[in-house]
Amino acid sequence: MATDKRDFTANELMVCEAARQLRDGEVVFVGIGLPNLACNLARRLNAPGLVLVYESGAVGAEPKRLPISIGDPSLVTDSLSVCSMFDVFSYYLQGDLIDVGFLQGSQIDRFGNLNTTVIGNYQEPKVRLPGSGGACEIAILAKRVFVIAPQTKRSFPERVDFITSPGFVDGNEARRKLGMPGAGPSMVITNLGCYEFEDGEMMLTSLHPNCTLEEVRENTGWNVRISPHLTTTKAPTIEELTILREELDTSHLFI
Amino acid sequence: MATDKRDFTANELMVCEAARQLRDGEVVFVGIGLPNLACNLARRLNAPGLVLVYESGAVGAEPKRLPISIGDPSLVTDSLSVCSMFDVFSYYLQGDLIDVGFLQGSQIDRFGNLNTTVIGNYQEPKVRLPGSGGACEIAILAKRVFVIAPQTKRSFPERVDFITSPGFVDGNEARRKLGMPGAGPSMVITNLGCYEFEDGEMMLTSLHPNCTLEEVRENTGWNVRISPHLTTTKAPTIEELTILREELDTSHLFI
Amino acid sequence: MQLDNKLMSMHEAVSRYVHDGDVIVIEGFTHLICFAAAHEIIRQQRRDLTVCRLTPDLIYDQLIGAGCVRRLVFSWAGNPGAGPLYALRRAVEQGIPNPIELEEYSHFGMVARLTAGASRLPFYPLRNYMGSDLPRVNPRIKTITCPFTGEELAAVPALNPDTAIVHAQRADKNGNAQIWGLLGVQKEAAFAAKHTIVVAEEIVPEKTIRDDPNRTLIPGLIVDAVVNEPFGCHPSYAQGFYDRDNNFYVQWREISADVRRFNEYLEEWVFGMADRAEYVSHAGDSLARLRAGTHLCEPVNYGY
Amino acid sequence: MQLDNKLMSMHEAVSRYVHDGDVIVIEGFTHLICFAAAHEIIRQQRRDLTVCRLTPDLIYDQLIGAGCVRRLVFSWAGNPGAGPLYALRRAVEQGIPNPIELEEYSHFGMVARLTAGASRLPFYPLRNYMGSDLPRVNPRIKTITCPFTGEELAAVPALNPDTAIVHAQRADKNGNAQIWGLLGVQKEAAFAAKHTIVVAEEIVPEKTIRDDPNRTLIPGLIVDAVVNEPFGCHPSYAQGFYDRDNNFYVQWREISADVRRFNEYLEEWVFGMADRAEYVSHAGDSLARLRAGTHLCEPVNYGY
Repeated sequence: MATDKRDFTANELMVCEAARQLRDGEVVFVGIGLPNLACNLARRLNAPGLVLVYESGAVGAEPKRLPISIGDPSLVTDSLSVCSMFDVFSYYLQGDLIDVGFLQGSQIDRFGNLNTTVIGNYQEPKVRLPGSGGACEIAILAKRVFVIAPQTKRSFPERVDFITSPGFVDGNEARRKLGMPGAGPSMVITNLGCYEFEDGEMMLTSLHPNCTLEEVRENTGWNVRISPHLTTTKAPTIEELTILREELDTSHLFI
Repeated sequence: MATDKRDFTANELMVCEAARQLRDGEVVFVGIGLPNLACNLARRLNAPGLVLVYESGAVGAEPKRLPISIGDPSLVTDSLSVCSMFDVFSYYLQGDLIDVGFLQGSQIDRFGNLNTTVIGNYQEPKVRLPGSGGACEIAILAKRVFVIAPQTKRSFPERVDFITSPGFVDGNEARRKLGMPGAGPSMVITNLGCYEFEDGEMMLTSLHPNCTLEEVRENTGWNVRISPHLTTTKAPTIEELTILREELDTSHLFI
Repeated sequence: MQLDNKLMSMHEAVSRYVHDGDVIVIEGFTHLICFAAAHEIIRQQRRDLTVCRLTPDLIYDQLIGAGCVRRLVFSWAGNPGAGPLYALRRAVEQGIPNPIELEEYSHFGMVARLTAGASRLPFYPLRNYMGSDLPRVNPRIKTITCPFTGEELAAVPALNPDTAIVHAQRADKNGNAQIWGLLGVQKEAAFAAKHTIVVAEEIVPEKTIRDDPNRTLIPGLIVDAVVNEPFGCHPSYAQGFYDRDNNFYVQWREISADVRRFNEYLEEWVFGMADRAEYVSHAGDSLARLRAGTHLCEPVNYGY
Repeated sequence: MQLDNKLMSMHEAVSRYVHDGDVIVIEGFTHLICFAAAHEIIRQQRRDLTVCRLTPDLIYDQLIGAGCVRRLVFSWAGNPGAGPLYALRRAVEQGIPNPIELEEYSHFGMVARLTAGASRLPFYPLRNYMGSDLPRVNPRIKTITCPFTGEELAAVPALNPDTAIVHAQRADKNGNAQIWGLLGVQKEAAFAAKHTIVVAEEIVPEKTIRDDPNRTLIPGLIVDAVVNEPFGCHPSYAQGFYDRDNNFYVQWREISADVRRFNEYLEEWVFGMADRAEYVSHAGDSLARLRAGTHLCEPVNYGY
């Protein structure tokens, strides 16, 4: 039951669109915030058999409250398994068990490379960012990568200042040549639209309701490709919004 | 309270002598049979703080019955820790935590090399033995190695048919040159006497009560060195024998 | 993750996930060795298997004597505390019932191979084998040089079996399996394998698993089949369920030493039985005597 | 193994096992981060430490701002969910209170370094870093070629800290420590270190440990000092004991952003306190509110 009233936030739309892309039975490497909401929304709707793996070692969590941190105790209680971080990174992630990894980034570029390390020069940065965490290995090892990121001209440069987590590096063939096991980023969801990759390059595939191509171009640091089959992103349904607002993030911490 | 009556078996003497060589607070990699008896005897007498590590993953076991196999359930119940075999071999043994490793062998040679693989040629053996198990890595990694073995001319050849578990390989310098972390065999206890190593070569240091040098020479496949300070092995005390027979191996399975 | 029902009979699990020519691991170090699975493989007369285990034990002695095996990968081949494995010896020394190939490591080498397999690394480095003759007879034990210190270490290749069969005390219907007592290399074997069969003494509700998530050794997401098989490890044991049948291990020496008695054993206890349940009722009181006493741990608090 | 009494105050443990210039790891991933130890290090005014953690978190932000640190080895430096670590930023960008060096990996790289350290391997191989700029800025991320497949993998060097400090829910007086909930890299850090301090919410009789040996993550034989420190992790948490103080993590953004407020915090909560017990009574009701609810697991049977 779609609504075309503008009674949803950009974050809500991003969460709903990400949730729809998850398939039942997939194993997802989840982060806190919007990715966690997307996965839990998908579990209630299109993918009840989705298995959530947190880098902190909780597998199959069913948190009774909204987790604030990646190591929230609510991810442990009543989960299916808690394992060491060695197991998470070696056996789950490097072990080819992760179907979808979620990443966020301060910068993402034309080839889907992500930067969470520094703005400017590494040795004398303009802004020092937190660094990789698990992002580098998720980008390399997960079978597919979903990126959720707000879009501005500064956060969407043609080339990132520092590749923390490689996308397609400098084009389509790079991942294969470098021997990366995963297929790389398959979807980027911003506050303006959804992007997929063609020949390793980002391409706008759908525009969010009430967003324009001009906004996209103004907020992209290169001449972005537009899909010949450009569609409009489906607005969140009442059902999706109700679950998000009344069950998953009741205090509107992330949405 | 020593007894010089011949009211003990060779196995009992071997167990008692091995027990006396263990120091309080040491961490021992234990096998089933005589080594297990020696360690548990030492814990009751000279080394109450001895920590027993079994290759099956039981640490600090206090078995309520005599363990028949290396994975006996009595090694688990009431132990201090049970860990995976990855942890035992990587973190305990390779991690330099094992002070003494016990080994047994079908053959042991002049340089302390042990063979538990084949008698004769590897491809067409006269007798196929069980193989290394954990012995090869214990021989290489434990800080000191104690060997308990019955001695015959066939089991004490000048060179073993196959080096499963290296001692000093072909002499004193080999271990250092090959980069082996442990110091190698420090004591061999047989039914006839005790041996230590000088310049990487086995040397008789004590004769068991009622055993002769002739017996030793008859049962050694090379012209064995005799220590200039040769002593007589101390016979088991009544206290040692009582603990062995009435507490540790009441049905005389190994002694 | 597979979403359809994974709960099935041993017959079905073996016919789906063990094929002629496969590389198979049935692990468990003394503890939790799933004889029920081996007996079903023998009943289904699988052939040309490559079977891998640290300790072939009676379970692979039976598979070898039954003619299922082409190659054995191992680190210690004896009947623990009770002598040699005679069926293995007959195959190696006389080619009875068929010749088999041996590929031999030490325990640490086998643990390292499965750890590499579970991690999808092509090799695992270890500080081992210098001075030993093992690398001389096994060309798959190689060396590697540390890029930081220049030290030379040993390297063994990953082991990724087609199917791993691991026994657990309890599992839910999705294969989330909990094990306590000796852990062996059950976790590494399950993660290393392309397919995993979990066999459990008890199938429990998912809530039992979720009540103590740190106890879960194998997550359901890597499990293809779940089989409920009480007493499925006999003559091996399951901590908290039944003790090891040490007498049978001793008796096996006599049984396996004699081809006729070996075959009689298979006829009576394997081919003569439809499944494990029939084996259990055929064994009768001798199994009941092995049932474990009670030694419960204290609960811990998962609250926040 | 050390045989004399290991039970001591945090003051004594830090003065014995944390020295100027040491390489220190205080681990715990969100869970079981031992702030009590960091505060004591600050009180004892240790200098020139190399501090290593996956997530420096507030705990290393405090050490850095207090002038204890010369070098930080890490993989994710933020205040989880609440912005940057400002004391770290001030040190890096302005050299306040002193400049610090950064050595940067990803989480997997740090886990691998500690695993190598615990295994006394000089390096650990992993399938990572290709296409990333991290190896360009960190020459300690190298490559290694598999001797079996010829593949090129990444390699990171072992991390063997002088001292690891790990918090556990409970330990006995010999340091046998049991942990449940998130395990992080507590085990690897303890095994990798030359010395280990175990800090526990509760000191329990040895019998409690022996009742559930599979729960033991760290064996006493690698432990040098045992400290009993209830609420020793606040504002981090201990599953089954108290919840994370998420509000304090948010407040820290304001505190750490302002040098004056940062120093006031240290004066009041670190230098102003003799020990953790005083901190706990100073905090009063705000800690009591975090106390965990009850969510017990079922016991398992260790009988045979």
